[in-house]
Amino acid sequence: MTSTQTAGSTDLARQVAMYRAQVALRAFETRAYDLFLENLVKGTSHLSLGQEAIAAGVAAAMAPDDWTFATYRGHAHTLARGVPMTPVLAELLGRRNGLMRGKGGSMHLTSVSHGVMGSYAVIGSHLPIACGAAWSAQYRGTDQVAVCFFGDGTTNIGAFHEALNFAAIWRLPVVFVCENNLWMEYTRTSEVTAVAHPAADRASAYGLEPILVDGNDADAVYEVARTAIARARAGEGPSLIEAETYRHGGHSRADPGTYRPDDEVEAWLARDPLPMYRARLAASGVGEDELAALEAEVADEVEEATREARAGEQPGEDLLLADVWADGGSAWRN
Amino acid sequence: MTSTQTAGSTDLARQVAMYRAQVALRAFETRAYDLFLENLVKGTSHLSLGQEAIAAGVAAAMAPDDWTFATYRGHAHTLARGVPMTPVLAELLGRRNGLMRGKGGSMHLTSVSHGVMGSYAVIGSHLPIACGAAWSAQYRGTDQVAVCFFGDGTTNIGAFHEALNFAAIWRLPVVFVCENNLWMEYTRTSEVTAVAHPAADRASAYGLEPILVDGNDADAVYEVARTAIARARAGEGPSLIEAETYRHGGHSRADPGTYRPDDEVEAWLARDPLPMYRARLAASGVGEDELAALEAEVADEVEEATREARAGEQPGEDLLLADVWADGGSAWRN
Amino acid sequence: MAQLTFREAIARGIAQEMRRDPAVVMLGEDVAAAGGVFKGTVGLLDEFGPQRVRDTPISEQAILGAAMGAAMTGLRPIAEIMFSDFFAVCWDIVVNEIAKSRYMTDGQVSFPLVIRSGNGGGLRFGAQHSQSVENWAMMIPGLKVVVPSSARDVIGLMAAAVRDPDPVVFLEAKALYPTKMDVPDGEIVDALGTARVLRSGDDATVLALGSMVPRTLAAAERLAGEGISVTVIDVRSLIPLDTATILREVARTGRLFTVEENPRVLGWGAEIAAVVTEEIFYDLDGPIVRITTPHIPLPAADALEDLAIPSVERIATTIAKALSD
Amino acid sequence: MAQLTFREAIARGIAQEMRRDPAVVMLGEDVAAAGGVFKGTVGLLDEFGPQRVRDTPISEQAILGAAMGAAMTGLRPIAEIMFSDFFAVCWDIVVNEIAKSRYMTDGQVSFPLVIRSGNGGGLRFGAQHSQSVENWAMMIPGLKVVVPSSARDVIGLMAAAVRDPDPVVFLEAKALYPTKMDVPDGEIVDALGTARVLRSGDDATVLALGSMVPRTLAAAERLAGEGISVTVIDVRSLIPLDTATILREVARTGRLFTVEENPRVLGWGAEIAAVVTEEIFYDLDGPIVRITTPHIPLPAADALEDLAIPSVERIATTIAKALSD
Ligand SMILES: Cc1ncc(C[n+]2csc(CCOP(=O)(O)OP(=O)(O)O)c2C)c(N)n1
Ligand SMILES: Cc1ncc(C[n+]2csc(CCOP(=O)(O)OP(=O)(O)O)c2C)c(N)n1
Ligand SMILES: [Mg+2]
Ligand SMILES: [Mg+2]
Repeated sequence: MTSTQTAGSTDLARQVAMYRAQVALRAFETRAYDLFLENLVKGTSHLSLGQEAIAAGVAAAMAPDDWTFATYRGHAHTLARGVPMTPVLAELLGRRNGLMRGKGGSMHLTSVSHGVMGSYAVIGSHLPIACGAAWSAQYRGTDQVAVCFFGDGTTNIGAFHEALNFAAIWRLPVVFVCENNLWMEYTRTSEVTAVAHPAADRASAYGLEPILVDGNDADAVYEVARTAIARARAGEGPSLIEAETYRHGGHSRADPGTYRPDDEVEAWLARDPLPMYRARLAASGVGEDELAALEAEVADEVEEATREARAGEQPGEDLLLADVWADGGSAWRN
Repeated sequence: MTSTQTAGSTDLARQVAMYRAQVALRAFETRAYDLFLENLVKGTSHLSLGQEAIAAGVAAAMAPDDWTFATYRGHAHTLARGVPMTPVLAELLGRRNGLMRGKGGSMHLTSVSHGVMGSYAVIGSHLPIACGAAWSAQYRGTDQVAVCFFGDGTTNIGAFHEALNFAAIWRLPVVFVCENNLWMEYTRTSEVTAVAHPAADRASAYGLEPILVDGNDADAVYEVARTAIARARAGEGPSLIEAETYRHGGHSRADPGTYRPDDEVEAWLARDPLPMYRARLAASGVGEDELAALEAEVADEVEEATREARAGEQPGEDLLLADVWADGGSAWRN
Repeated sequence: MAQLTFREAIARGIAQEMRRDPAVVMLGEDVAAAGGVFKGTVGLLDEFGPQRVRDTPISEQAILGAAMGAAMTGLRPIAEIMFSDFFAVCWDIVVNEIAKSRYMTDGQVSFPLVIRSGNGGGLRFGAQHSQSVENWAMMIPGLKVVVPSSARDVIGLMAAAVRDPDPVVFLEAKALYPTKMDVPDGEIVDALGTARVLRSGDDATVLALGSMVPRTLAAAERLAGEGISVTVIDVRSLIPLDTATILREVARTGRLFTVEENPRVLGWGAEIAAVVTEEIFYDLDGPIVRITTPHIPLPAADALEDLAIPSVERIATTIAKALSD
Repeated sequence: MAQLTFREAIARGIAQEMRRDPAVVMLGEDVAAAGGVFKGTVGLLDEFGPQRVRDTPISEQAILGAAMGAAMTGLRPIAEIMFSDFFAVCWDIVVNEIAKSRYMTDGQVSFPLVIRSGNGGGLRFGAQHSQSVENWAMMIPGLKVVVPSSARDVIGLMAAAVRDPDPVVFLEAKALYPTKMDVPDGEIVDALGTARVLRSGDDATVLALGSMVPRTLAAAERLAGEGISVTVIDVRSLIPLDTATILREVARTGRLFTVEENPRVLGWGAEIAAVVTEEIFYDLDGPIVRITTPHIPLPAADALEDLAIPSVERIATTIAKALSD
């Protein structure tokens, strides 16, 4: 699938915004990695380096009150919905000014006010949950759409199957986006998957069309997402998108990713979504000064977020026993 | 698919045996129902009335040391492997001479010495378990095959998906047999399933061929089972068979099945596997006397089993705490 | 006043809440057209229509995931897991997702939902359809756990559960479905976290839950005939747990017995025994005795199942013996 | 004698058993080529080959179903569930299938299998990757549950688990993976169901498990400096439970403390408290005190996680205070 932009100025403005989003995601993840090396990110973290075009492209196709359901690899999807960098970075550092004041951590980023309905760290579980949000929109007659991101390896767990069938039969306004980065943690997904395209080759099992897209091309991703979201909003039911991409680094913070063949890594680095997209914008007439200014702006944003996150206080006793229940507490007895 | 018998005498002998098996399953289930009406079957029970051709056809294609994995609707699959009627009936009655001396009940019939590796009552769970047996055969280099029966509604649960993918990638010698009787408990499966053929339309999601067979024709079932089992034995991996059939009665003992449209029930009763198969044998030259004799034999068998089961003692205290552990006991502490 | 069975009370309780609040919706296997396999939801589809009462595929993770996603976006779903044994196929959604998400999002989301399920033995259904899982649910931080023992409580506690802003696991003892009682007309709304003293005595306090409540009352009656007077408390709500009532009565009587259908090890009584032993140790006059199903899977045969689950006889003799030791 | 980390001990324990018995096979996510995400299975693929050490898809039900089916047909599988939180996605296979099938088939089948899993907190992984589930497993009839606290015990208990004819849930405290100790060369085979008295004292008995063992020993050391002498028992095996050792020591010291990483309600200590209170009530000199993680999901931030899980400080002060009351 290719980008089919008519080069109107709104389109170009959107493309510039998508480029900015990708630059921001790249810069944020790079900084998160640096802070991990400084031992400031205490727990685990899973970066989207190399996969930025998907988060940016899909987010650009969403309305402000649509919902995102993300995974442990969810920094990018959270930021792409407009959540500021500081609370996200502070959450990675376990600080009180974090998005969940340190209670969730890198794997559970949530910002309901931005439609980010949570990041889920048990493989597959959030696909049924996204169905529930979509059901709620359908029942209440809002035109909200739930968008649910997950990886290639996730297509082999039971919850994937249940959610896809469920969404299909209830014609739910949910868009499933499988980011196929070829790898699970350290195992190649094709070695443990019965079909070549783990999501697209299974769409027919749920009565859905197969949708394969170049996940390193934000425009292409935007187009398929826009179509899928429009279908969902029109009551035409769910879609399952498989976006082909690659993670530039290891699976999680501690993983150097050495199990991957050099030539594979090189081939994909050569298809890095950022320089490709930058070149496309330049070719479309966006000036180098505009691009450089935007990149500098993002760099400043990251610096500021870093300063603020580092300055964040440690969370304390007052938070520990708070918010198990809706009354704000955790008492299980009288 | 149609019967493609060459009318050799061994084939005919096998067909007569398959007819006998179907007659026995029918007679057994009918008796189980009568005893339920007498309030002698205490728990629940799920009959295979109408679905006998599948159990009979598949069992005829299995070698003695192949394995059967059945469901709560498993009387037929258990008997078809040669387990005598008395212990099965006695188990339904909760007697000490039952197959598991009353500890399992109707839904958990197991006879390891006949290759019946259990009947499982949580939907879908036995599909992965059958994979494990197949893996064991593969690893140890025996040529055993695991055959796993389940219903149409079972194709929508997560374990189905995990097991099919797992069997496919490890090329396990397992044959999955979906008995599509159109209904779950009281809900029509097509109302909650995204594809028309719940198993066959999903085979491609696991890189498998779709296999649809008339489940009311024991010969047709035998043929597809034979092929699938031969493939499994030859190391060519799993198969997924969808056998179309209908249950004549309700889902379980208490259910009159009134939610089903009369014309649907009538159409399927008109396709009752037993009279059809009987007519086919008669047309192939099997004499009425032979058929009648066999039917009478089965009737006697059922009477005897009924007598013996009714005469069975109640199980007692000695069994209650036995056999949680392999040491025969249930002590969880010293 | 109307005579209602326990199973009829479920539909009445749900209907009461669905009439009040259009955000209350229901889903599960065979709950709509068939009115539930235990006939607990008869009439709801007719009254509330197919948008609010929905049949699902056999996809327990999807059922509870849908309930969760709906609850966090404005609905108040009631989901059915047909037999509580099947919580095991969707336990992740219950314990890792529904129970934890409020805490880990720093309170950004709430889960006002109810998960109903047929629980426990007595129907000769065998090990995979008979288990009592109240202790499974009790030990998970973030879940409320309610177990009614009568038709009236079904209605009142269902209303309380539906109105509660937190996830409630609502366990219906299958053995009680056919039991009947007179239930007042009109709205009934109870409170979670309240145990009920059903009978007052001086020699011991006996705690019971769900299906064990009527048996314990019968045992208490029998003990009264032998000159032993016991307090019987229907615990009703494991989380929140009404320790105030329990500790008060145990302190007053000096002895504690629990009557539990769940298998012995880490049954709900273990927690209460531990709380009592920590907090009012010096008020205890003797050992705490738990009367439970043995630590085994439940057998199918009627003769065996009856031996396994605490009977009136076993309850009465165990208490009498312990008090005379 | 060699210095071994806890994580190295896992591979050594498994290798010891795989060398001995070709029926021992291993499967799980990333266990083969990558040597496990916690590096617990490094070298096994090289030594035993891809037929015996197998990577799987992310399909926990398939992993454990495969282990079960293989165990009932002659193999002795060791399956890995990467984080014990993920038991929730395959709990049915564990509790309804593996745990019950021997009983419900009247002993026709056996399940000689081991399910290893990284358990508990301390790594700042947040609520869905940090939970201690020893109590989940303990309460299921038909499961054995082992929790080693040292590299040496990892080897010996792994051997015992693999050789055991019944299903064993083998929980490896993630916080202990980097800990080191000297381990004797040669075969090590331990016994399930045996607690170990690590330190003997007179004022109280303190039970600990897994990651809480080193902390409890440190607390005991500190208490000794304050003139308080306690027995410390490493429980090691929740099922079978070595109540003989536990009851003997509690009776001798008159006081019992448990130190538990699992959330408070129905933690493993509740069962032991209940057993003690039922069986040796008159030997108790005071309340039983459970020192546990609060009844909450585990928070991610280091500052919060450290507040949640019992620390040496909290263990010591709680014991000192309770004994002085
Ligand atoms: C049920 C479950 N099993 C295993 C894991 C451990 N795990 C975390 S990420 C991961 C790999 C996921 O691969 P994929 O779906 O391709 O997503 P990616 O990480 O590549 O984005 C695994 C196995 C988990 N979180 N949940
Ligand atoms: C996990 C789970 N959910 C629900 C049930 C209840 N249940 C038992 S049989 C059944 C219907 C199964 O339908 P199908 O797979 O078509 O098999 P059939 O009964 O028609 O043979 C259901 C829902 C169950 N046993 N396990
Ligand atoms: Mg991936
Ligand atoms: Mg069916």
